Amino acid sequence: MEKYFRDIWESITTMMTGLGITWMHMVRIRRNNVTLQYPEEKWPRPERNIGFDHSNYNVIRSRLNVDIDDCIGCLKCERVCPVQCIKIVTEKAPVRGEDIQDIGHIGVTSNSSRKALVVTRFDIDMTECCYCNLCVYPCPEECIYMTGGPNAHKHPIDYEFSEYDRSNLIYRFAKKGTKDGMQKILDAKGAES
Amino acid sequence: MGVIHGEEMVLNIGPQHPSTHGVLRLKVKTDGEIISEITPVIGYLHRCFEKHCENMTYDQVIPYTDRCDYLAAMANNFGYVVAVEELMELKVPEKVEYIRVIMAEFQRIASHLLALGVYGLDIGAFTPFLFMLRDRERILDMFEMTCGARLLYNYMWVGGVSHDLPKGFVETAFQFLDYFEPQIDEYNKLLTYNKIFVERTADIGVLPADVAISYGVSGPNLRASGVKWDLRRNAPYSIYDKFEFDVCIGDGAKGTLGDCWDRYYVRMLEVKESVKILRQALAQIPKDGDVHQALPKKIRPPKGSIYSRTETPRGDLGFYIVSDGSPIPTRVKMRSPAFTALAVLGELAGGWMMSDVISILGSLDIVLGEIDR
Amino acid sequence: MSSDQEKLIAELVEKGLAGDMDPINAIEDRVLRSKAKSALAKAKRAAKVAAATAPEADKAADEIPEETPPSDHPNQKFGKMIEDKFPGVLEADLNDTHIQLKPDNWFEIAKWLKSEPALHFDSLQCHTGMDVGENMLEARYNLHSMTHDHKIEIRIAVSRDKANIPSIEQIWRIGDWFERETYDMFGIFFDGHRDHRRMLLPEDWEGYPLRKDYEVQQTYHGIAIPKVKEGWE
Amino acid sequence: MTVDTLFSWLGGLIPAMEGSGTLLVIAILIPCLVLFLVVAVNAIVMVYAERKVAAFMQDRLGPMGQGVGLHAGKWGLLQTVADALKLLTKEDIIPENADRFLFILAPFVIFIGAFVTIIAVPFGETVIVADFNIGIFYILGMGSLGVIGIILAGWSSNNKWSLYGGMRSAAQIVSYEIPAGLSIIVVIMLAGTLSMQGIIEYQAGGMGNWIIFANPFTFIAFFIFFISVIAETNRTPFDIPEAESELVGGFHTEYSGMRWSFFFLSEYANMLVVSAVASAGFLGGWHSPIPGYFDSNGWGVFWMMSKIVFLIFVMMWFRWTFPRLRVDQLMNICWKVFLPMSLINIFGVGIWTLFFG
Repeated sequence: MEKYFRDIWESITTMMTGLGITWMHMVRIRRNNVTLQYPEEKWPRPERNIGFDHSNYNVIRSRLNVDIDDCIGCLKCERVCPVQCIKIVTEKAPVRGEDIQDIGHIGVTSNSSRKALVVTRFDIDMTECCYCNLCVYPCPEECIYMTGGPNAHKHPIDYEFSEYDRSNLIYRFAKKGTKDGMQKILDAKGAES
Repeated sequence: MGVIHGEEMVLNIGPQHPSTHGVLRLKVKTDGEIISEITPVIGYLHRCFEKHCENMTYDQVIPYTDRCDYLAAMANNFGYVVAVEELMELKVPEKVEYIRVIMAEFQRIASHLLALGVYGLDIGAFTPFLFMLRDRERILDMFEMTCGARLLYNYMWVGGVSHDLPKGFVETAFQFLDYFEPQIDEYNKLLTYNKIFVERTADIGVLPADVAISYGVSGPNLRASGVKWDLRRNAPYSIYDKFEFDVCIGDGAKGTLGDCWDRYYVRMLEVKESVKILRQALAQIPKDGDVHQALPKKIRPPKGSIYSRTETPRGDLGFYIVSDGSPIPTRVKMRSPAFTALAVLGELAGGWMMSDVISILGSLDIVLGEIDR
Repeated sequence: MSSDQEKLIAELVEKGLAGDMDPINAIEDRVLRSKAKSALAKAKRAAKVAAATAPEADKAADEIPEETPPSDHPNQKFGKMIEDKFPGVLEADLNDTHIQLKPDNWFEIAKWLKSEPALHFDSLQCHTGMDVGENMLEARYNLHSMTHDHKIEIRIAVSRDKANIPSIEQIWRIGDWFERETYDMFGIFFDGHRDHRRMLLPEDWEGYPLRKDYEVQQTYHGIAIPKVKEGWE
Repeated sequence: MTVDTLFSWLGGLIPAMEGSGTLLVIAILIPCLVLFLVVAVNAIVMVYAERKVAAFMQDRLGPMGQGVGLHAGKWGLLQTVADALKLLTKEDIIPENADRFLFILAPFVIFIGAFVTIIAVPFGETVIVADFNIGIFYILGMGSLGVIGIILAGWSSNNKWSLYGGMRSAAQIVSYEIPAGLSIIVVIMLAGTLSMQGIIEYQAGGMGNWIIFANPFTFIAFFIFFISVIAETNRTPFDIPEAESELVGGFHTEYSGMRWSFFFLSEYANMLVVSAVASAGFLGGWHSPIPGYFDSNGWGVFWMMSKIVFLIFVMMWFRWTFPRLRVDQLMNICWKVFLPMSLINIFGVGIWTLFFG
C-alpha cells in the first residue's frame, strides 16, 4: 500500500520536473534556439588552422579537384584509393618537360618538375568517393585536393554539389581533346618511324 | 487463474521499421501482445568488409572500419590501428596517444548521447532525443575542426593521426565540457528519473551476468549486469592507465540488476566518466610533437596473427588480423560488440510484450553497420 | 622478348652473380641492359633469401631441443594441461601464439576448458575461420577468462573435403552466431549445431565468399551481380 | 436553440416556404457547415501550434518561411495550409488486400464521432448549436463512437500493425471512458443537471464558484478527467494505438493522403471537444474568472476559447515531455488508480456536500 502511494507521488513529482524543464526551454527559446534558417544562414565552418608544415593540405572534406596542369600522372592517387573511384590514363610525352601546344599540355609543373607523361584521362567518380582524403596525401605535386581549406582561394567551398544526373558527378579533369590529340601525335610519330 | 492462449501470429519487425536502428529484421512469434519467440535476421547491410580487406593495403582498410560502426567511427579506427601497431610492434609518440584518447572519448560521449536519445525516442519521449543530438552536434563540430569530416573520419592512421589538433582545440574542448556537464543533470531530470520511463525500463529484459558472459556481451551492456569489466581498466591499451576514472556498473537502483534501466543508466554514467578522462587528457597533452613522426613508410607487418581488443562505446571491439608479411592483410576479422549484443536478444526478449521488445532492443544499443559489416 | 635475348640475359646474370659486371655494362641496347640488370637484382635477392633461410632452418631443427629456454608463455602451461587431460589431441608442437588441436574431441575439450576451475575460459571472445591454403581450412577460437584474466588461441585445421568440426554452441552461447557466420563465409560445418543456417548471406547463395578461391556467382534470382564498374566511358 | 432559431428566421425570410422540410434541412446544414469550418480551422491552427510548441520546447524554431518564391509565409504561418494542399493532392492508396468498403468508411466514422459531439459544446452564452438537456452524456456517448472507426481502420487495412493499433485502441478507450464518466458524475452531482449550459450557469460568480475549486475531491476529479480524456484522444503519453516506434503508424499505417488527414482532423476535433467539456464542467465555461468584469456575451466566447486553448496547450506540453506508457501499464493506471480514486471522489463529494454544502 505504501508503495502504491509512493509510486503515485513519484509519478507526480518527476513529471512536474519534466514539465518544468520543457516549459523553461519554451520560454527561453530566443536564447536556446539552435536552428539555422538554412539557405540564408549557414553553419559556421570551424576555423581550420592546423599550424604546422602540413598547412598546404587541407582538412575540408568536400569534392575533389585536380589541377591538371600540375599532374605528372604518377598514379599514386589511383593506387591508394580504397574504392577505386579515380581512373587515370597516361601516354608517354614525346619530349620530357616540353609543352605541347595542340592539346594544351604544359610540360613543367608549378613545383618545376618536368613531366614525362601526358595525362589523357583523369576521371573521378564522386558518387563513389568516400571522402577519406587518402588520395590527397601521397600526391608529390599537391595537385589533387579537396576544395576548400587552404585552397579556398582557388575554389569556393561547396558542400552542396548535388546533380540531377548521376553521370554529372563523374568529374573529368583531363583537358578536352587531349586523348584524340595525343593519339594523333602518336600516330604521326609511328608513321615517321 | 488459467492463462488463455490464442493463436500465434508471426510478425515481421523490420527490415523497415522505425525502431530497429537500421535494417534489422526480427521474426517475432506473438500471442496477442506477448512475444513467445524472437529471431533476429541479419545481413541486410552486409558490405563484405572482411572480403574487401583481403584485397587492399592496411591503410586502405581504415576508411572501411569507419563505415562499420558509423556512430563511433573514431573508436573503430582506434581499434584497428591499435591492432596493426601491436602486430608491427610500433611505438607511437605520446602526443598521438593523447590525441587518440581525446578523440575516442569524445566519440564515446557522442555515441552514448545518440544511444540514450534514441532510446528515449523508442520509449516515446521526443524532446530528450533532440536535446542530446544538439549536444552531439557540438562534438561533431570539434571533429570537423580537427579532421574535416563529421561522421566518417579516417583520422587515426597506423603510427599516428592524419592531422595535428588545430589551434584553439583545447580551449574549445574545455568550453564544450563546461557547457556539457550541467546538461547531463537536465537529461536525468527530464528522462532518466521520469516515472513513466522508469516503469517502461526497470525490471524489463533482465540480463544475468553469467548469461551475458556466455553470450560475449561486452561494454555497457555487460557492466549493467554488475560485471566490473572495462578494457580501459582491465587491459589498458594506449595510455588509458594514466587516467583516473571509475568503471561504472549497474546496481539495479530502479529494479533488478541488469535490466534496461541499468543499461541506460550505465551509459549515462559513462558519459560523466568520459568527461573526467577528457579533462585530464586535455590538461596533460604535450604541446609539441609531430604526429606524423612514427608513420611507417610502408605498412608491412611481420608474418603472424594478432587478436587485439579495444573498448568502443558499444563494448569490446576485437580485430583478428593475420598477416603474411605482405602489405595486404591475409585476413581481417572484426569481432563487433553489437553482434554479440544482438545475439542475446532472442534470450532476453522471450515472454515480454511488444513494447518491451522495442525497449530491450534499444537498450542494447546496436548498430547494424557493425553487425553485418 | 625473344629467346635469344633471354639466353643472353641468363648468361649475363650468371656472370654478374660471380662478380663480373663488365659484360652487362657493355651492352649497347638500353632496354636489354636494364632488363639484364633487373634480372640480376632479382637473382641476387633470391640468393640472399635462400642463404638467410636455409641455415636458419637447419639451426632451428638442430638446436631447439637443447638450447632454447622453455618459454614461460601461458600457452605452454595450457597446452600441457590439455595434453595431460586429453592425450594426443595436440596436432603440432606448442608455441607462443596458439594451440593447434585435432577436431575430434573438440567439444569435450571445450567443455573442460570452460569448467576446469584453473582455466575457466568463460568467454569466447572471437571465433573465425581462415583459408590457410593447401586445401585446408582452419577454425580459430580466441578464448578469454574473466576470472583469471588469461587468454588462449586455439586453432583447428580441417581439410576442405571433410570440413567438419564439433560445434561448441552449447558451451559458449555466442558460438551459435559465430559458427553460423564461419559456416556462411568458409563452409566449415559445425556438427551438433542446433540452428545450422547461413548468417549474413541468403540461404541460397552459392559458394563461401571468404575462401581464397571464391568466385562470385553470375546471377542471383535473375539479378546480374555487377563485378566491373560501368558508366565510365 | 440554434437550429430552431435559424428555422424560424428562415421561415420569416421566405414566408412561402415557412415550415417546409426543405427549410429544415437548410437550417440544419448551415450550422453543419459552420461546424465543419470550425473543425478544419481548428485542425490547421492546432497543427501549426503543436509544431511550434514542440519546436520551442526542443530548442528549435519549427516551421519558418524563408527565401523568395513559394514558401511557408512569415514564421511558417502557411505551413499547415501547404501541408493540407499536399495531402489533398497526394495519391490515395488502398491496399489490394484491404476490405475496401470498410477501409474507405473508417476515417469517416471516426470523423463523424468527433464532429457530432461539437454541436453540444457551448462556446458562449448563446453560441451553441443544440443545448440538450442531456448534453454532457451526449458528448461522452458520441465521443466514444470514434473507437468503432479506429477498430474498422485497424481491421480493414489487412495489416498486422494496424490490427494491433485497433485492438489497443479499443481496450484503451473503453477503459478510460469509465474514470472520465465517473469524474463527470461529480460535476453532475453538484450542478444537478446534465445540460451543458446548466452546468456552466451553476458556476457563475467567479473563480471561487468553479467546480474544480468547489472542494478537494472535485480538484482531483478534474485531473482524473483530464488525464482520462487525453487517453481517449490517443495523445502521448497514451498514444499506444499509433505508437510510432512500436507499431509504425498503428491503425493508420496503411492510410495516405486525404484519408489519413481525416484521422488527423478528428484527433484535433476530439482534443477541442474534450477540452471544451473539461472547461465547461470544471473551469466555469464561458464565465469570466472575476465576477462582473469582462462578463458580456462576446467576452464569454473569449473566456471559453482561452480555457480550451490552454487545456490543449497542456496536452501538447505533455506530449513533448513524456515517454509513452506500455499497454498493460495503461490499463493498470486506469483500473488500479483512476477508477478507485474517482469512486472515492464521488463518495467524498457526497459527504462534503452533506456537511459543508
